[in-house]
Amino acid sequence: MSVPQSSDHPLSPEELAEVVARDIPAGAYVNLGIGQPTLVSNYLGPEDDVTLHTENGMLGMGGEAHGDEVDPDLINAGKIPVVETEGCSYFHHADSFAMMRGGHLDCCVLGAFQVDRHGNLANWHTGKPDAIPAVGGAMDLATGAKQTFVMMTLKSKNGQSKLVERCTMPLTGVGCVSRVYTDLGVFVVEGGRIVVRETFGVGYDELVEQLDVTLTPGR
Amino acid sequence: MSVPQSSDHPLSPEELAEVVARDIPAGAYVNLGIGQPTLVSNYLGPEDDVTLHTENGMLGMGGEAHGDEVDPDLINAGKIPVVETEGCSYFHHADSFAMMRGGHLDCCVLGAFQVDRHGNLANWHTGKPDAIPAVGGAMDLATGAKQTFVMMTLKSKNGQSKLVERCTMPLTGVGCVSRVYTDLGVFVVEGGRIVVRETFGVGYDELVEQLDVTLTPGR
Amino acid sequence: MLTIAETAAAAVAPVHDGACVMIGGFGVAGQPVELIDALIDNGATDLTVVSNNAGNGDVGLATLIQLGRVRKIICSFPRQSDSWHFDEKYRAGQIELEVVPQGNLAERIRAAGAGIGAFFTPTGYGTPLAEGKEVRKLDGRHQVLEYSIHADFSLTKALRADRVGNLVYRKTARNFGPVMAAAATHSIVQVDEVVERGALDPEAVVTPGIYVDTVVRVDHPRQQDSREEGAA
Amino acid sequence: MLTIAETAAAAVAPVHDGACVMIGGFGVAGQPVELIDALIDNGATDLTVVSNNAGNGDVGLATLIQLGRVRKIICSFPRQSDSWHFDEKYRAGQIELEVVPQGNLAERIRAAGAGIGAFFTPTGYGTPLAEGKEVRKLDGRHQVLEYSIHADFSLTKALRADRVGNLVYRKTARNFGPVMAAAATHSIVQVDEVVERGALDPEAVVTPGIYVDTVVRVDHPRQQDSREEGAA
Repeated sequence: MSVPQSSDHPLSPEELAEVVARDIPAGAYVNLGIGQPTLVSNYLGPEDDVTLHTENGMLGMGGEAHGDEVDPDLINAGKIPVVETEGCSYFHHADSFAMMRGGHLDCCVLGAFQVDRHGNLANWHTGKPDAIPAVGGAMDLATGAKQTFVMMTLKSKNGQSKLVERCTMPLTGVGCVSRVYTDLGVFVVEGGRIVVRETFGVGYDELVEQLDVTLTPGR
Repeated sequence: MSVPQSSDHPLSPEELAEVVARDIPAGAYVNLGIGQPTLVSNYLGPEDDVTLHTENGMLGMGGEAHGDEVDPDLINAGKIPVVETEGCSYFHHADSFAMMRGGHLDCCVLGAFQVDRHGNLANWHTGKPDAIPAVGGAMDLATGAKQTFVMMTLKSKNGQSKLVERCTMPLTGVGCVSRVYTDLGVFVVEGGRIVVRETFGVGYDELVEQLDVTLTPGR
Repeated sequence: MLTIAETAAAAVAPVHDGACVMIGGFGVAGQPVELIDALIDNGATDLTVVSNNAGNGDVGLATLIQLGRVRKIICSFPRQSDSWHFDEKYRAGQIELEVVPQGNLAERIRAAGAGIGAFFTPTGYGTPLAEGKEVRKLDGRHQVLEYSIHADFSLTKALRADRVGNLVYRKTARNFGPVMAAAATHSIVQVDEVVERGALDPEAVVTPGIYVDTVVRVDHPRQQDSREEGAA
Repeated sequence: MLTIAETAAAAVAPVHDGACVMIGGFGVAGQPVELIDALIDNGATDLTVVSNNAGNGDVGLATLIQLGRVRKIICSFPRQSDSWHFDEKYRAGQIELEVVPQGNLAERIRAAGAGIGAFFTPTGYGTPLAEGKEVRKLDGRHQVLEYSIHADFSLTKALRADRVGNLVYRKTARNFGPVMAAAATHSIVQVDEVVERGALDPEAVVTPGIYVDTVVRVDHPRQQDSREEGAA
């Protein structure tokens, strides 16, 4: 029951993206959220045979477009120009979200403000009274995919743990998160517990001390 | 308030089909039910610019296919081989019924067992206890189109009026019929009344005597 | 991930006793004849079948029913001039029947694939087919609550698949194929042809490969003439 | 019946005060820039707008909002780095906002076109956006009742129309176009090109002409770069 420390330093976003990419099964259909999760695509090779979905109406999305490839009619959910892959297809917004909401995506990777030990996710709204709410596709993604992975820094800018006993910010989805990938470790959320799979640049005991949330050592 | 007798004889199905066709506005999208209503298409010319819908997934359906034109992948709702028209399109069953159910068809023409003065329609089930129920698309058609026309013989084989005070057979749709075209006259159903627009081969007074349902003379 | 099966028998091998199986086709168009034949040979029994009709003549679904392998059928138009096997089982109380208006059937199947548990729609209101169902007045009309229909397997037919399972259909043979493939946990599709990745126009793909689990090529598919009449 | 309008101004002329108007596009892709500009010139006010965003910069929908012509907006992602006109009106209490998860938005629009009054779906359950809404447990999951969204008009963009109004789109510019055209009483579509009847492949038509009321050809459509960031 000792938790391996897999790295002598906290992982960079790129290194973490590689860890996430390794955990995506070959042949999977995946949606990568805007921001950090997008990096995961850099570590998916043709041999992984992973198909990317973008909720604005495409399956088989390729990488970011450059130079002459840029086509304003071909963008991802972050409104970044992308390219096609062979075997891609287009569909309208309702069909695209039906694909997500109907449970057909194997996995989505999202950023987060908070995740709690019940797998609840908060990633759309800080809850500040003057904030203008804007949700986009976050709730559909969190609820629709077979598995929802979160990818984030473990602590907020002011040093607070984003893994919490119970989310205090407005929820995006209930009980939807199964794994949390952070710069300091990988966490499996199951049965109301946060199980630490591995740590990066910090030992398990030290991590337990730093965080104000109950952790369980994993295999 | 005298009702015109437009013909000296009861209309044949073909003659009646022509009357129905004349009442379909130019440019309309129309679904013609299986059986007698199909005849209406013979009296719609290119100048009418009427587009036919078939619920098994096609808009812009053409006439019956003959000889080499017959293609088992191109059939109408009655499973009769048909041909394409220029500008036709194909779609799947849910999209096809969404088109009908969403109120996009201007008109559908259906056969009937009974129609009552509230516009209720019975055309799918005789109500006999040993009959095996089979509804097909009848309920979707009756309820979905902007206007539902009925085309039938006015009397059943044993001489009973199929226009009734209240349907005794199981309903297909509630308050959905707006006009009834029969061999003996054309009826407009509105506000709980059956208004006689014209008669064929019988005078208005005679018709009133023959039928056990309250009629109102129309303009 | 897509499996390209060598034979129809291999394609339907996972279908097990007690499964709910959707079968595509409207009349002869889009009917996956070879997959149904393989299902007859497969032996799975106690099936729930979701299909527009309840079989015709002495072939395909009619045979499956004749053999007593279908516990329940959910369809819009079971009764036809040559649906004698279904008629016999039904009158003998040996098959359960749920008759569904065709548009409700298509939409309930679509709902299952789209993450919709139930929906309100006007079709059927005030008729025997809505008896006992929840009704609500929405947009000024009475609407009936209808539930999604999931399946364990779907057997459908398409014209062409590419190597990632994208499908295109042919004319009115498209019918129930796309919604059934999406509503089934395991979708099995027979196609006339398998083409290379990239050979289908991305703008014209009808069923994206994500909905397809097994594809099998059937070289010279038969069209089983069902000689139906007056049927919708 | 299809009208082919000579100008964008003529195409949007029927839009009246108090109308509910859907506006297609996701980012720059599929945004009907010239129709929105024509709507600005048209003068209609007290509008309800249904759109994925609430406008960017000082152009298009943002201008319409700045001019005080929008009473209410129904969208998934109003707040962006350059949505200052919306932000200002919203903070001043001069515009009503209904935030809808993007998938619910698309499905509610689809429902309106498909004759579905309301549907149950898991998205949003347990979140502030489902507060006060009816919840039911279906298929083992909590699902929220969501209502269809109809519109009086839709302004969308497609690549090509034929003379009967059949439409094809281009890549991810398809987005909300097909469902909005079907959900509006009067759909208005700008296209790059109008082709003859029969020039579009019937298997590849995305929006059948029955959903299209007015088409206008815009020769060199602009793409209004909205410089959005971190927005879904």
